[in-house]
Amino acid sequence: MKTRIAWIAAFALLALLPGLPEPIGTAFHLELGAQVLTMAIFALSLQLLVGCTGLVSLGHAAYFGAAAYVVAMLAPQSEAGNGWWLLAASVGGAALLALLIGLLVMRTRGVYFIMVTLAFAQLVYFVVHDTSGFGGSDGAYIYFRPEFRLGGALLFDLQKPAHFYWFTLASCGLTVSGLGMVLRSRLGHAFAGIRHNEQRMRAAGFPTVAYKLASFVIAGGFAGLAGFLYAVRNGFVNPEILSWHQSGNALLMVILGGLGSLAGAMAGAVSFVLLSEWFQSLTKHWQLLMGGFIIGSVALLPHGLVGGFRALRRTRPAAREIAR
Amino acid sequence: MDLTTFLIQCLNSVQYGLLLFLVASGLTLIFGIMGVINLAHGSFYMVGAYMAFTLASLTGSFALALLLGLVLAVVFGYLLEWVFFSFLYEREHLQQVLMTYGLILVFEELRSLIVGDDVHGVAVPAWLAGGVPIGHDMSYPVYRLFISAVCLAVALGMYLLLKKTRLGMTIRAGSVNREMVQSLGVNITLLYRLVFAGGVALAVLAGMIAAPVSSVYPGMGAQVLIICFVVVVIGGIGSVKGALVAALLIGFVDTFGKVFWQQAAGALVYLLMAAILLWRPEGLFKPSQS
Amino acid sequence: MSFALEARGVTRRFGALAAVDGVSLALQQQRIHAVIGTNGAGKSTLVNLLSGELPLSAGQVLLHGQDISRWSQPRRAAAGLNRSYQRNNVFLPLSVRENCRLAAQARRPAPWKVWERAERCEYSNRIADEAMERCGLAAAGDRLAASLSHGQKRQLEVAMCLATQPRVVLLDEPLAGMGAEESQRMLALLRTLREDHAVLLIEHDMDAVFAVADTITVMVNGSVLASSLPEDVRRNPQVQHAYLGGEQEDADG
Amino acid sequence: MTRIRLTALALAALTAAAAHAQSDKIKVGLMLPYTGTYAALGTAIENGFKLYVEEQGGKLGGKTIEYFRVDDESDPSKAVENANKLVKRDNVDVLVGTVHSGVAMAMAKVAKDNNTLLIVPNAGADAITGPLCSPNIFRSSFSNWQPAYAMGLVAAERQKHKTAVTITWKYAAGDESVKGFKEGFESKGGKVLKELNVPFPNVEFQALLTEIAATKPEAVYAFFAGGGAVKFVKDYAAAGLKDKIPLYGPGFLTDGTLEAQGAAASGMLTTLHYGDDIATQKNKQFRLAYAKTYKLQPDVYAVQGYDAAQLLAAGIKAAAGDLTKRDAVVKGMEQAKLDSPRGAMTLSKAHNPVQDVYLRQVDGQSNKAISVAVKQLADPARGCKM
Repeated sequence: MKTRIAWIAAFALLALLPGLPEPIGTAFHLELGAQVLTMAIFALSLQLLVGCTGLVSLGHAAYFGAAAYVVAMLAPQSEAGNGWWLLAASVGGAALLALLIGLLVMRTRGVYFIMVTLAFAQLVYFVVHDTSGFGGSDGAYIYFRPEFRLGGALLFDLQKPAHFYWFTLASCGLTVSGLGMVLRSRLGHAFAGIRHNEQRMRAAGFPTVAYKLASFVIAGGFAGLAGFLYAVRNGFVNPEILSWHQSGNALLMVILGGLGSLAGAMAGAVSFVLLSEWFQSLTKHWQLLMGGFIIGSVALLPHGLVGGFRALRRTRPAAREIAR
Repeated sequence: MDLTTFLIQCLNSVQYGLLLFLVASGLTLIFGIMGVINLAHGSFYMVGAYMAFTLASLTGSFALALLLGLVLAVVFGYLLEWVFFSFLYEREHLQQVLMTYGLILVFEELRSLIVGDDVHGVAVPAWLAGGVPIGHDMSYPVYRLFISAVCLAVALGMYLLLKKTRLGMTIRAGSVNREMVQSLGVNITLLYRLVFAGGVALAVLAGMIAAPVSSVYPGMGAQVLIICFVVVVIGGIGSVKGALVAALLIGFVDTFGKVFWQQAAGALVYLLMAAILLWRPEGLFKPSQS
Repeated sequence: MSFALEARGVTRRFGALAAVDGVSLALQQQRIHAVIGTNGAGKSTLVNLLSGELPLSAGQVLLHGQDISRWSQPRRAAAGLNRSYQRNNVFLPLSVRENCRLAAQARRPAPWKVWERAERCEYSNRIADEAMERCGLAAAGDRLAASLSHGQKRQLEVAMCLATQPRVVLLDEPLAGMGAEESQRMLALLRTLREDHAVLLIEHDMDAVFAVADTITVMVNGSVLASSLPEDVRRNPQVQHAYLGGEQEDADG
Repeated sequence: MTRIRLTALALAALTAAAAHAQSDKIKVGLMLPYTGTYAALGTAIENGFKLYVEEQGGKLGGKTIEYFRVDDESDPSKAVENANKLVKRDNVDVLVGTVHSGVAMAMAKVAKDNNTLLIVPNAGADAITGPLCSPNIFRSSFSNWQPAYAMGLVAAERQKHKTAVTITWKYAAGDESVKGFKEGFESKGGKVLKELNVPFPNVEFQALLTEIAATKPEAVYAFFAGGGAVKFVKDYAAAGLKDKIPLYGPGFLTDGTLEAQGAAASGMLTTLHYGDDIATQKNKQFRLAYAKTYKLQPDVYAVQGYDAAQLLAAGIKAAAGDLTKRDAVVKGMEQAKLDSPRGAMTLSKAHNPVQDVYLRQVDGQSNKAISVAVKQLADPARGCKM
């Protein structure tokens, strides 16, 4: 219960950002906030797969990018598209792609699974990169941000940075509560069982391939949500959002933050994005600082930022280590 | 496509396959045998290429640059393992992924600081500069044949070392059960450090040997990284023979793919990997058959 | 009268070696059928074949008369054929109760009910508590499986097997590495199992086997040497020879 | 946790926002690649731009120039966010960038959405001054079509080739360049036998070199840049094709890469809107000033950066230093007659340079301009409805 209050408090504070006075509440910081939250959703979706089910995917950007491209291809060029329909189509499209690829990759294990997910993500990358219909290597535009109407009234005016920030924050809240609910449910406990000892889960009677596929599709869907938000915010999609670098970044955020916990994924995403922004503003050779930070965190924090943080205040033994 | 062109394309495939094996050989050792997921392998390859450029221009002779470069590489690998990797073996694989990603960023930036961002070339040594005339008034660069020879030598050397010598047996045993080998009185930490240094040296050697052909430019490391993992994984992790067969297979698929199916040439290698891993989820060869 | 579990000519080859060669045996409800044999006789392989972990090279496995030779392990487990493991194979980072609860959940997975919290699942918690009670782990519910003693882990293995509400139980050396007092408690448990299960017991501890088994099968080099009542097996010359190694044969060998 | 980090970053940006107050400064946002494969090009463009501003005494139209830099890492997936740093955080008056076409496309979108003045100093994507043309977007470099079309004419007319094969990476810039060459070559009776493509960024060319040898065209047109250009030219020579089938290409095949290519590039003919030894007073003076200031030899990218500054200066002068009068600035830049190191240059209706395209030959370490392939060539700006 304690952690739920912490989550609600954190999100309430974040909701205040647009209201803050000028130097902080500027349009740029709202865009930056939306960018960080979008990456957080992407990292959270991968955490369900890597940290909670033990399936390390190096191709998660395929679903992020697929959703973004669905929005780019379906959004009308002359006027704002219907938000609900585009959101459903992009998240559904990403989940469907995850189902198709998931069905194929579940036969492999361990490092081979990592490489097969990479292979399929690269296939999707080259299909998008080499077909002119998708805008080729230069990418494609989304001319108008979609609108979310409820009975004619405009629910969200995504043109305004504050509204868009709140929309992204709500999506992130939905992701955290949704994934939290799944992890606390029977399905989530089955994922944890598979992560710790898949052999024993099969011996108990769980069709583990079906469960792993469910985790793959749910993670793909939430990655699609992040892809949708990216496309709508930037109004521009490019094959590079499907590249293995994007998948690698998501994996790094999850490892950096700490495997297994949603807070870890959030912390990993926030620190990865904000630190690279901050280091870039300091020096031209910012990658040296970023590399140093990453190496330092591996050496000093074996369980990631949040894992390490938890270790510091280890008051009582983590009786039940089920991902909170 | 007449017969001559077909034969030349086959030669191209074999040559590209052997080059791929050489570039991936360091990874076969560090990732395949030692089980360390080393994303910084591309950076070592880049270090090799830049080392060939700087040493060749300093010493004036390519051969001398190679020798000097190899010695430096072993020392470089030894120190790297000691500082960054010695405490990672017990850790989860993903911690190695994070560490080596950090190393990529550091090496990329150090290269930019030390050598700058320009594109450089390394001259082919005079005695290897000629070309052998083959069909269609084309000529095949002698240096590429030299590279293929080096690749075969490395492949044979690795195969014999790992399969036929006691040291090789100890290394393979160490990768399967590190504690057991330690309890048998083998100084496994030193052995691992040497094997890691050997892996780094192989990657640097590949960079130096390929430099005259590949030329030396920023970001060259990232381009070879993925294909090296594909080679090691398709071949079967831990199998040297597998890596060689996989490299040749990719050589043929890539070469003939570019000629016959340009539209999908980029995706062919990944189509191949996906197909193989779905057919044999553990790669072509088991380590025991290596 | 169809048997609870029946193996007909069950065979498994690894290349040329037939680890299990044409083994036929039957389990009846409310009966403990023990399988004994020296190391490498193929006992564990047999359990892996019956539980579905290893595919058959030849032969048939029937559960209550139904041919399950092609079924996957999860499908067999869901049909009530469950096993425990010789080497501890539990969820070490999870608590003892969660280990048992997860095993119990396998029979009523209801994965689509994501809004319900697993901890509040009445069915799985009740079954888990029962299983822990039977195996003497009731007090250790909140402890992490990793922190248990070796004996307690063996008890947890059996508890998780029971938690899946099986009808046929395959126990792979449940007494291995147990102290005398813990062994006695395990034997008492085995006797209670007989009331509502068919039990296949793989064991080395001869006293335990002869104390609880209704029928005994002796395996040597992957095939059945003898299979009958405990007293007949004890007096069977071939069994003694296989176990104790005949002196005469070595003398004139 | 996250809130603290966001406010910390905000304070760092505080100082930048305050500087906006004085109005006698013009804020120029440089979004260029400072890391990755195009790092050298990014630096050259910035040097060229700053050189012109230094030559005017650090002021354009009486206003001092304040620079804001962002490293775009040639990564299109972060391009919109990077551009917003300059447009929304630093509130720059003019955005200058970039090299990579994908990133430039994103910058064009941000510029159109925020009505910010954008000067593209390199990316040659035809779309930027084609379907995406708009009053506030200018280009000081070229469209992929221009050098390629010129080489098509040269190959057919001057070199009298009847057949040719084209080869490039499979990406937008490559496709556009090959299309431009084919248009020029076939308009003068030439015939492109085959269009060969290599997946980007693959650099293994042997298979297609063999294909070229088998097809036996009279000429080969190749479009590559950076490391790919170096390797292709060296592989082409190593395969013994250099003397049998002449290799042509846009200037990027040999610009800034001659030191690495060595003898493999000697004698090669390329077309580009710049040549190292253009015998104009402006070019000599530019090369001297550049070499003195940066201890480097300037290349076409430095010229394009230099001209981006000239173009901006023309706009500022026309609006008498007041950038809020956007129409005056735009008209000033549209009618600018630049005395560029590449020669006289004006802007087409779609804001793309109308310039002489030189035929150059590689002689030792420099591309000697031996003649003008096409005089004042304008990009057709297909699809631009401005």
